[in-house]
Amino acid sequence: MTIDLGRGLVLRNPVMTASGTFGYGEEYTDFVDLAQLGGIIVKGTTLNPREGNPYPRMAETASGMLNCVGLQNKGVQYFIDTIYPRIKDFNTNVLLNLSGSCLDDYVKGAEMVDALDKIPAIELNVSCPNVKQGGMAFGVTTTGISQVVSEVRKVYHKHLMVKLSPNVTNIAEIALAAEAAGADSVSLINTLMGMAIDAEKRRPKLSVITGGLSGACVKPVALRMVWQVAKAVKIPVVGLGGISNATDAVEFMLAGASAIEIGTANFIDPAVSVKVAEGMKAYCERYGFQEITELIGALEC
Amino acid sequence: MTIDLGRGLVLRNPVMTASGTFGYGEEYTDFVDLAQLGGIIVKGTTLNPREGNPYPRMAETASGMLNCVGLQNKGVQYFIDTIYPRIKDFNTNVLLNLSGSCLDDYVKGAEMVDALDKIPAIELNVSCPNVKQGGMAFGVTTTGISQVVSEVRKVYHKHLMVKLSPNVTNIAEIALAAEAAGADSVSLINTLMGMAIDAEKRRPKLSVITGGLSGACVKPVALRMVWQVAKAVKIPVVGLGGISNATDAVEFMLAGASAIEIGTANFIDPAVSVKVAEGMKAYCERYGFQEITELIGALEC
Amino acid sequence: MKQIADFKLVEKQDFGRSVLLQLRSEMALPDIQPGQFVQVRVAGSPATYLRRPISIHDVDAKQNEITLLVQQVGEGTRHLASANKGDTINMVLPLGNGFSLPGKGEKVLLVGGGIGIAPLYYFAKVLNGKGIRPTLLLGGKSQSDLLRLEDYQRLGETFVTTEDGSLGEKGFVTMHSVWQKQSFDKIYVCGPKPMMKAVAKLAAEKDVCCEVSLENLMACGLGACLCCVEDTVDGHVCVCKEGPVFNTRRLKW
Amino acid sequence: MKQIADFKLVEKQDFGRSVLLQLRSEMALPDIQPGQFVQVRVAGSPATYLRRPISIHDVDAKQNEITLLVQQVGEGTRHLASANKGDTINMVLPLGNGFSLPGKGEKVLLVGGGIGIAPLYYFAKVLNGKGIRPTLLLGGKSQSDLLRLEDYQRLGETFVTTEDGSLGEKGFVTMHSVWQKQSFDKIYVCGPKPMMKAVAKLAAEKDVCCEVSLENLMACGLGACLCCVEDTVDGHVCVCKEGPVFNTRRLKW
Ligand SMILES: Cc1cc2nc3c(=O)[nH]c(=O)nc-3n(C[C@H](O)[C@H](O)[C@H](O)COP(=O)(O)OP(=O)(O)OC[C@H]3O[C@@H](n4cnc5c(N)ncnc54)[C@H](O)[C@@H]3O)c2cc1C
Ligand SMILES: Cc1cc2nc3c(=O)[nH]c(=O)nc-3n(C[C@H](O)[C@H](O)[C@H](O)COP(=O)(O)OP(=O)(O)OC[C@H]3O[C@@H](n4cnc5c(N)ncnc54)[C@H](O)[C@@H]3O)c2cc1C
Ligand SMILES: Cc1cc2nc3c(=O)[nH]c(=O)nc-3n(C[C@H](O)[C@H](O)[C@H](O)COP(=O)(O)O)c2cc1C
Ligand SMILES: Cc1cc2nc3c(=O)[nH]c(=O)nc-3n(C[C@H](O)[C@H](O)[C@H](O)COP(=O)(O)O)c2cc1C
Ligand code: FES
Ligand code: FES
Repeated sequence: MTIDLGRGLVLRNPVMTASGTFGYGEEYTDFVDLAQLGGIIVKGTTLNPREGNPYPRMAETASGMLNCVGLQNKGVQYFIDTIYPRIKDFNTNVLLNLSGSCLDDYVKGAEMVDALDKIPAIELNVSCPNVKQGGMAFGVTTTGISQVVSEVRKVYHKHLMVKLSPNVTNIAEIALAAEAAGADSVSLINTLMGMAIDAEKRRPKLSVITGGLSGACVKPVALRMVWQVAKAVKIPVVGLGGISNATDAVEFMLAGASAIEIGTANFIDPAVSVKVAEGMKAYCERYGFQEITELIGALEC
Repeated sequence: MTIDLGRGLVLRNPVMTASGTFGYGEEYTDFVDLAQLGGIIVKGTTLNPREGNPYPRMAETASGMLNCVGLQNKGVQYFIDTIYPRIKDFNTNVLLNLSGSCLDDYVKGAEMVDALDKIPAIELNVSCPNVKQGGMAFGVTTTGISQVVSEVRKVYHKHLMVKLSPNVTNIAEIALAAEAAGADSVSLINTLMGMAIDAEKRRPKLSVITGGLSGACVKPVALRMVWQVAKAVKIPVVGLGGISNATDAVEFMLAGASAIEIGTANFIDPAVSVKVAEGMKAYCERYGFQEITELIGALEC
Repeated sequence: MKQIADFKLVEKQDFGRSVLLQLRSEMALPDIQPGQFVQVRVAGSPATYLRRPISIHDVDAKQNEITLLVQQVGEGTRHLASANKGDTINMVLPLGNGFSLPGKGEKVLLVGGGIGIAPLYYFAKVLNGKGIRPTLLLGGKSQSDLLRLEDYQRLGETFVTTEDGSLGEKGFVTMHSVWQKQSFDKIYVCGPKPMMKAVAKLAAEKDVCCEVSLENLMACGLGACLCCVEDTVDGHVCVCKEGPVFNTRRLKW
Repeated sequence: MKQIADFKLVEKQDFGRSVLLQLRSEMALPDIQPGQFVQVRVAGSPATYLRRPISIHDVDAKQNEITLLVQQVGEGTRHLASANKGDTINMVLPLGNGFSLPGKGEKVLLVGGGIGIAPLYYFAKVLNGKGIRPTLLLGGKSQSDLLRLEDYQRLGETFVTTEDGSLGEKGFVTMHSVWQKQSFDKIYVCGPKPMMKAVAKLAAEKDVCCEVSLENLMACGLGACLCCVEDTVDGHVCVCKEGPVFNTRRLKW
């Protein structure tokens, strides 16, 4: 089931957990043996601490949810001092999801994370739709993404995964720009920008009006984008967006993903990630695939 | 409940049925008294007949569906000769949804429809994602939309509603371009581009691989875009995307829509459109709104 | 005239993978032709956003009752099969066009495969009412696929094939000896597409008029969405509206 | 240690708008503190994508049983309330931190409003087990909101207010005469936010330590998503993990 994503990032199976939905992994150890996962991606982290957005931060939608957490976190230094020592010896890949509100934040943060032995990769979040200048500006234009990826590339020497925003006209173009600027892989999709209204109160359901849509409802859009990007780029693609079971995960692999992430589904079944890994293995056995890599892009069109 | 959308398009209530989901109205007369609706928007029509895409054309998704009908229709002339006489005396507004694969098709089609007394408006579909060059190119750039809207404006003298694609980075920008080019109103959203895969067969579920996502799952995205566009433009906004009941419809009005359309929900409950109209009226009575127009943009942020 | 109506599940018979659902309406039933279908709303099944098309298996107009024969293949049909007596099930009906009635004295063969036998029951009953006793040829993978066999036998001479030979002749319906022994003026088929195509071919060879009932994926069921199209000599036509029953001459098979 | 477990509905009591669900697990229950909650999966409810947080109303460790008191407010709780005996309900438990136990000999008041009385039942029972008989002050809109009143009365002296005066003193809990007549060392509150704020204010005036149980909207229930935060003197903290019970001194109310 091994997947080599390049530049030292090797997963024992294609299943990772998505940033912001799995805490620091510690929240799930009663339900999940982390050694059964390809990796976990910890909470979105920024150079400086952030209090995030006011409550309420979530609203349920048809087969999904909106959130506007707004990157609440205690900053990279706190992560290094307090959290890293607790989680660095997890028997799985621990990736850090790095976000920023200006170029400098990204570069300084990446530099600091580069020094952490047990973090094999950064997932660069250029796509969080919840924060003013929360990277969104970088993620939606080719020039923006080129700039932030190439600057981070200069200081970060391990695997650099760039997480793409789906809120764009042409996702393949953005992915190509990330690749050209030195990304080792791209992951997609982050949340779709959405909104919810309480008709009785005539108020938005979220404190900051709009938020990010995730969960099963976004799967068709995510799958389409993964397929478009995988056709366009040569670097590995990590697929996510609404994956709730092994069949969903296989679909993303067939569309061209080399690995997948599970997000919102962790809330519904805290043990879903290991079940997906097991189910993907069973799928391969059922259809006689020797290696999980045989699934990648195996869609017959 | 009357809504005046300008340039002669007056609806007796804000509820219309969305193009491609209500046939020519005739398919629903056993369930719906058309006189209870603000209007119906007939199937996407192109200058020349189109066979559409091969079967299979639809796939169910979480709280939604994908379709790739691909604008199957018998062309504007057939509409004029055969369908128009049958439906022109419906006691409601009958709008024609006009699509094209090149500028000329739009202009010629609009010219022909301009001559039809009982069609008070065209909904210009610049956003169908299913056809090679099927308008997608016009709908996703400001220059594309400016061009097609201003050319059609020259020959079309009644209400020109422009239907926007959600598959763009900045929907407000596109709407502003449509407004500047002479649109009388904008309607949004058309379908989100998506994809579905049959993991067992390792094949796409749709004949042309990708299709348009609609239904309850897209509501949060649609609501957000209506809100963004309503803040940006001065012309009326017609909101749609996942509306399944009166509460949903009220939410779109609060976000800034002057009228709404109901699409996929017609498949689930063929009588839903009149129920929504009744429910909106009941909402106004419950909260003491004298005019339905008081709801437009009444969201308290 | 089509209607949307709530039905109450008054009787349910379990056949393992399939169930028979007897449903009663408060409203008077509209006129129903054999071969027409309903669109069922599967409430409480999150994966089932759209209605499900199901053939009308039997009609009792006096009791306002409709019977469906449903095979469990996915979440929607599984959920339907788990309905309890007394549950309410919403349906839109009747949809599509039924089988065309044979002429006086014509010899009629009804061929059903798997769950495709469903619409043939009501059709055979209506034929009986018109004084026509059809011949039935029903096929399945094995014995357990042949539901309500005795009831079908009452409506006409009934032949059976099973792929594993557990009942009737072993093999596919097209291999049954009845084709050698008898000839027919009209053949009506419902079942898996490959089976319908094989029967259609046989019928064409024998120059016999053949109607098939298609099961294309549907969204609206009303001819509004154009999702369910079949390629015909007249181009793409809606199976839900112009079908589900088609004369095979019209199809581009 | 938290677990995900299937429970069987073994007993159900209907109180109109609310229901009591007695649920039994095959697995041994983990240790449960009063004030902790479960995340319930509402299967077969299309509008209910996420789990629903519900307080633990009672525990019978010997029988592996947990009781929930659920008020129907939306589709999820309506669906839960319509569960039948024998149905399987999946829960993640136990979540959050419970009420802090009072010191020896401390005089304790439990204040519950509406469905907020739910967690106080198990809390009062545990207190009884420790030899503490709490005073209870329960409020509702009217008599029918005061569920299981006799059971509560068995666990401690119980006072009642109703807004319409149909039972106990008329008005809100903060207006009850017991506040004039008795004094307490510790006050625990669960109910609608305005009511909790009013009690917290009263407690602060009297300089009495006060704990409240918050019901912020939740997604994960595990401290992973940061959706359920409350503003505290330490910034935004997760109600599901650091709460749901908070000492009011910590809150920015
Ligand atoms: C006119 C018509 C009449 C029908 N009559 C009957 C009947 O009398 N009894 C009966 O049991 N079934 C009948 N069907 C088929 C029935 O509609 C499907 O089995 C059902 O929709 C599947 O729903 P599901 O949620 O259980 O499965 P899904 O989860 O939607 O699908 C499960 C699997 O079944 C396949 N499938 C789904 N729908 C169809 C279909 N329409 N045709 C072929 N494959 C399909 C899917 O591709 C998938 O592989 C009829 C279909 C049509 C169009
Ligand atoms: C820690 C905790 C313990 C709880 N204990 C209980 C309990 O013991 N018994 C009980 O009946 N309920 C309890 N609740 C509240 C319960 O979780 C909600 O009523 C339920 O989630 C509503 O789901 P629904 O699908 O029925 O309603 P929805 O359709 O989701 O919502 C209906 C309405 O209720 C509001 N609502 C939803 N969730 C909450 C919430 N958490 N707080 C306030 N308003 C809400 C919505 O905004 C909406 O207006 C508890 C909540 C928390 C966080
Ligand atoms: C509550 C919540 C918080 C999230 N926080 C982050 C974050 O900090 N950084 C990030 O890159 N993505 C974040 N995401 C996005 C997810 O990682 C993922 O891209 C998205 O939810 C789509 O996947 P899903 O549908 O499987 O959840 C968050 C999502 C949710 C639901
Ligand atoms: C089967 C189908 C066919 C459609 N055909 C058209 C069309 O011809 N022209 C058009 O502008 N939109 C078309 N649409 C898009 C709808 O009009 C509508 O914009 C979209 O479905 C979102 O609304 P909904 O979620 O309420 O369905 C079609 C949608 C569906 C589901
Ligand atoms: S299912 Fe919509 S046209 Fe046939
Ligand atoms: S609900 Fe996710 S952190 Fe509390």
